[in-house]
Amino acid sequence: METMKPEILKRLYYQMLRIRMVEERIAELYPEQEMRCPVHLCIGQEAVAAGVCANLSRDDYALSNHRSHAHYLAKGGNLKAMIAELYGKVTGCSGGKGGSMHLVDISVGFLGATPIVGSTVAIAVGAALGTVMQDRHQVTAIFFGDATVEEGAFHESANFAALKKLPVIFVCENNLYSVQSPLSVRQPGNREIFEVAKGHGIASYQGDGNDVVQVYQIAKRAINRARKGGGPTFLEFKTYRWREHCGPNDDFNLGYRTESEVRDWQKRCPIKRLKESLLTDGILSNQDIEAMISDLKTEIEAAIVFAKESAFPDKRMLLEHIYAL
Amino acid sequence: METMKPEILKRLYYQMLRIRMVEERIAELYPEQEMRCPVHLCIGQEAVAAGVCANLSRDDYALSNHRSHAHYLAKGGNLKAMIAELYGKVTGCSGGKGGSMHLVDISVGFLGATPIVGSTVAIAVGAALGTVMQDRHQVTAIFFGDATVEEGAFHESANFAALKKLPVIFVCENNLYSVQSPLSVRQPGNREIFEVAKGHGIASYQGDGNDVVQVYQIAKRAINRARKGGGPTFLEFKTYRWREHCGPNDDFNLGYRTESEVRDWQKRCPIKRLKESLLTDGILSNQDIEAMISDLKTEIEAAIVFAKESAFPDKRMLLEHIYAL
Amino acid sequence: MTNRELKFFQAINEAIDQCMARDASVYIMGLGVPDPKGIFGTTLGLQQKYGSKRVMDMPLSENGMTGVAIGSALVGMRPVLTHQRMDFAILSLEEIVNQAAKWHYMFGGQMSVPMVIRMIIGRGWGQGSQHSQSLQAWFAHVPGLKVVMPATPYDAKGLLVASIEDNNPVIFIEHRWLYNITGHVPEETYRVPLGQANIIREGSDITIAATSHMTLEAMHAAAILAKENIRAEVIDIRTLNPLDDSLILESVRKTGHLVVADTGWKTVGFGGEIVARVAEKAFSYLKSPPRRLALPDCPTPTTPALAKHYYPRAVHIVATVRQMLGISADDAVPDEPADVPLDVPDMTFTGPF
Amino acid sequence: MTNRELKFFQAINEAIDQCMARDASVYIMGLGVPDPKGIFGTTLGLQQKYGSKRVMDMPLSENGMTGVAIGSALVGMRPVLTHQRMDFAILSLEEIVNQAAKWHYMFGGQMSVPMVIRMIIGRGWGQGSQHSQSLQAWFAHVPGLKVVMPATPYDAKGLLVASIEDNNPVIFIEHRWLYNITGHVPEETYRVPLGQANIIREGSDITIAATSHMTLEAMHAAAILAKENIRAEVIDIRTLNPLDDSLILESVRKTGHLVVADTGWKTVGFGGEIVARVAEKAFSYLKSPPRRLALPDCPTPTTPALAKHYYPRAVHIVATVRQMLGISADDAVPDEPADVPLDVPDMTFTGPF
Ligand SMILES: Cc1ncc(C[n+]2csc(CCOP(=O)(O)OP(=O)(O)O)c2C)c(N)n1
Ligand SMILES: Cc1ncc(C[n+]2csc(CCOP(=O)(O)OP(=O)(O)O)c2C)c(N)n1
Ligand SMILES: [Mg+2]
Ligand SMILES: [Mg+2]
Repeated sequence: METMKPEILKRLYYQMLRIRMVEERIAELYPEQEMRCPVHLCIGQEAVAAGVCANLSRDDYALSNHRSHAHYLAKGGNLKAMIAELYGKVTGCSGGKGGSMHLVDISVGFLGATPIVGSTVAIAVGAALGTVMQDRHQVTAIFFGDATVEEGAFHESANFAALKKLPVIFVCENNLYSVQSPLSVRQPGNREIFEVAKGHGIASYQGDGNDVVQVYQIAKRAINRARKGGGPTFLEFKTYRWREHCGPNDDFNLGYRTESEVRDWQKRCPIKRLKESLLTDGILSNQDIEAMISDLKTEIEAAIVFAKESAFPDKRMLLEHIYAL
Repeated sequence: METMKPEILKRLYYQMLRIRMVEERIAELYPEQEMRCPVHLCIGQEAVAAGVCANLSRDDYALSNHRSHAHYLAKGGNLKAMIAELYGKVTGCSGGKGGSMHLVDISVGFLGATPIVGSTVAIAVGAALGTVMQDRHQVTAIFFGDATVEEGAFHESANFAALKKLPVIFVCENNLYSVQSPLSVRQPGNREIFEVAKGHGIASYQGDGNDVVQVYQIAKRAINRARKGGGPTFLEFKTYRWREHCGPNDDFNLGYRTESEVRDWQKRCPIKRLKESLLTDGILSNQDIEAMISDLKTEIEAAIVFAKESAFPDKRMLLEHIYAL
Repeated sequence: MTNRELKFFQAINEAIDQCMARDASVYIMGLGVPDPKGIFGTTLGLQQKYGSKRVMDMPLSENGMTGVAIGSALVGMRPVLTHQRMDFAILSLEEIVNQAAKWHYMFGGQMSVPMVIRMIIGRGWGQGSQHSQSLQAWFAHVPGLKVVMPATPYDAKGLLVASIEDNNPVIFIEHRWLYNITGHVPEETYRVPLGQANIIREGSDITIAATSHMTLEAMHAAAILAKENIRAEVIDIRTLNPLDDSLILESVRKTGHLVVADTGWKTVGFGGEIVARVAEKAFSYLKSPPRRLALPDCPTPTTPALAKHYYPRAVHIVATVRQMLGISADDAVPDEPADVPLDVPDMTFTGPF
Repeated sequence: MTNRELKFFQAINEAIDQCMARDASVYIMGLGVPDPKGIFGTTLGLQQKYGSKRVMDMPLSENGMTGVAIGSALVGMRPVLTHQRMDFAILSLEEIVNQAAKWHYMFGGQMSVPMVIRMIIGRGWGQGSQHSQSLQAWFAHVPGLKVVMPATPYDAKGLLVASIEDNNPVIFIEHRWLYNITGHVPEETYRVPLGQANIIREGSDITIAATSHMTLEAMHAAAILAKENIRAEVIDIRTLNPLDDSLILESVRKTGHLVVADTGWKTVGFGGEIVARVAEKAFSYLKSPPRRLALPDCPTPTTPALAKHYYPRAVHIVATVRQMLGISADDAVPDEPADVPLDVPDMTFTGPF
């Protein structure tokens, strides 16, 4: 493993912290019932988005699913437009027509996120095919969860990506659950998820999704390989969702997972973990971090004000955009 | 490998010969245009059906796809009812409503064949689930081709069969083509088909689909394992279709495969191969074989006469059987 | 016990519970079926009672699991497959339409596929374009499928029992905004036969035929119209396939006017079938052009600012009826005051699902 | 060159060829697209001309490959995805309906999905329940999709060029029994605009609106009726979604009678939409109840003995018209003499596909 440049470590930390703070603020505000759409928070899983996207350039592509806030932000998606979208405002990244489950920012190559599980995996593979057909040397990353490999669409996509050696990075965030259903009721216990992808003839690796440095380094190899025409790679990162599947709250009360399981994973918080090493290595000081936090607070509050003050789309927009001209 | 009982070898030979002779007779008669439905012949692939089904008991289940004549016959399906079905007669196994692509014989556990590729794989897994739920110790075999593993339905079925350790035998007849499309334009070259199934955590093996003894022995292990609750097995058998994808003729003229490729595979005819060893081992004599052939001729001609002489379904049957009572 | 009241979701739960108790071949599976939320409460307690073999979670494999359910039905089981949203079931149309709907026919009536596929539809709270579709028109178009849309707790139980006991694939469509509706539900097991519409309010001036949640909107509309001495007859279609149009035809022969209110899109939607049947079979009785109330031909917008203009409600039915009867010149409705949220079924609903 | 004649399949081939020559972003893929049979001849020669990158075979993965086509369209390509049977495309409805149809809308109009999905429908030669479905009603129900069904070689080329150049997902439905029809087709690239029906025979006594192959049956029927001095106006609907009903309404206002002939099932089929529109918008002009000719609500039987009673033909249209105009009491049709095969498009067809 090559040693990490301090600049990169700082950026990774900042990226994760920003995602975390945005998500926590959304969770605080959600009960106001002004964001009237389902939100799937990724608090606890920030390292995967941050570590992978740090290796993507602006004109590389990324797509995602229902849980896309982190991917959108890590890819460089506009924060104001995202918050406004959650508030259903015309200034939102989808003009209010999408909501949290339909984020997009074409200007930074975030091609879109939609919530039908598995469906965007095929679309991402198609985007990669399109770039190759046009001799554009872009890499496409697709983010999805552990349950996504249960969908036929994933396998059809994997087979085609392997067949055509497409520059796609399959990024699986294995957070052990699909809604409230554990892996044990959905997949056989005698094989790992990355082995399923390997069966398709795709280079496949597994990593600690709560160790952003490891994510960064594994992703870097895969992305460089794809860029050089080496074909697709499948990356499985074990991580954990702290909050309820959909919505702002904790959910131990539901009983499908124990509080201690959640607490154990929280001890392995990817942000805390990097913070400690950055402090010990003197790459960041507590003051640096305080400064980061207060800058981020300012940025986030500004985005919220922007969103709240923005107008709702006008009634006549209902019937606009059904067909492209 | 245990040594094979002569009785079993004879039965395997008889079974393959019977399938071959039925198919060749269909090919001869098809140009009369009285069988007015698509027919997918399996001439050259008989060993897989014969070798697998010889290990299934009457109350085990089998399902298949568009190319099901061999599977239906090897499982014990009624020949007269099959030929009558091809002729669209009311005496057909589906009353004429199905044709060659919709064979069924419940009395021998041939639960049905339908031509949407991949679809019956899931249905077979469901049949296996149903038997387990009812504590019935039956094994279900599902026959399909190499292209079928390209369908999402196959992977969803494999995952579920592995998850529930169901008594299913996935039998893949890899004849190298899907219609006129070679494997090379459909699947990556750096992995074998059985390895894809292995990725799902399913015990998977590969064998020579033109060696009926090998098929029999590999299938026997898998079926015994399934019967003992050991779960599913995936079997890939390499074999080859001699005739056109659909219809009675040769198809070198199309140019998607060379005549020499076909000839090479014909040299490896599974029936000729077993015949030679049976003759050298003195298990069968030429006279025995002649007798078999003439008995089969009689049986087949009787089935054809039965089919031709049977009545067509009456007009009012069109609107019958839309809903079950 | 004649005034025993249950909520719609409890009626569904009781129907499944009683069918599982009566028949060991009935089982239920679906994403989250045994989970703590129990599909809006409709499956709560079932796994505790019948075990994890008969009350199953499943992999995220809608298409494959539909095939699995079909296969199990072919060998003697009676699966109840549950989808939290109809949109997800689109992945399984091949198994539903090519296999389940045709298995009985294409094998000459030898086998049948007794299975129920529950699909949930809904509206509101920013579900957006992919989590809100109401595609009953597709299923009603397919011979071999039965399609049921209950609107009351009583029918929810009776139709679901009848569906589970039916020997054909039944698409059972539940509207989320009905789950908290309360109504009379007898405790004993009873059936509401498939293929029968129901007159839930008698009237002589106009016929309003409706599906699912639109039946409630129609009843609200009828109540408003009654104040103006317009007596609307409201027919709950209940079973869309096979469709029994006799009640609707009779009613139109009496009233001479028809409004159809459906939860789906308008064009090539289910409402069009009712209009076409009436135009074909009761043409001479019609005193005004029949009308359809349905979703505009447009995907579902997420923002409440647009969603509130997307869904037809009682006020729209009322305005349409007024226009048809010549009481008002057009069918315009006043925009709702902004402070009334139209994206929740009731004020207890605080999102996110 | 005004009398340049091509077969329908050649017109399709020429449209694809010319679009690929004009625009490097156009590519075509599908099972067997480059194979020696070239999808009934419609793709012959293309791979030789444009190479295997732009004329691709594909894995047997209808759903995934539809997503792939969508993704490629999002980054600048214009895919033409080809399915040898519409029945297979059922596997891809999720990508078509949830993604392709809505991508433009759900992201507020920022992106579009320019793609054509060719789906082949047909009849006859024992294709059976799973290889013969005509599900245009489903696609016409979905906002965001365009649905096209050409009936002549001229329209086949012009509508396909317009579809490939359109910036929306277009479901382009080809009937196998049309492939050998010959007609005038100009060599230069031309477009037939989407969203416009076409009067292909003028008449004043009755309006026959038809889709795809039923347009030919309607023309045969009109010719037979003409001998009885019944002047039928035949309208080829051509584009089912978005549906332009103006020509049909105009025609019915003139004739007062409507027959709709569609290749799909009757109930909740496309014909019902036409009937409903006319009932809503031209009610007062109708002199008789509108009628639908469509497939009975029944899966497709394989045996020719039943298939010959399954498909409506010109004789059925004629009988229906006669009854509507009061010329005969019922719409009964004589059974065809057994020696006329009704399961082949023409005598050159000898099976199996
Ligand atoms: C095809 C489909 N089926 C069901 C759902 C409902 N659903 C929404 S999110 C989700 C969980 C997906 O789990 P996973 O892929 O592990 O992602 P995670 O939510 O854990 O990030 C499910 C089942 C859906 N959105 N799409
Ligand atoms: C879902 C689906 N797509 C396409 C087809 C058309 N089709 C019929 S048979 C066949 C070839 C399947 O190849 P394989 O699975 O290898 O079986 P084989 O014909 O070689 O025995 C195809 C593509 C189909 N029947 N079903
Ligand atoms: Mg997960
Ligand atoms: Mg093959």
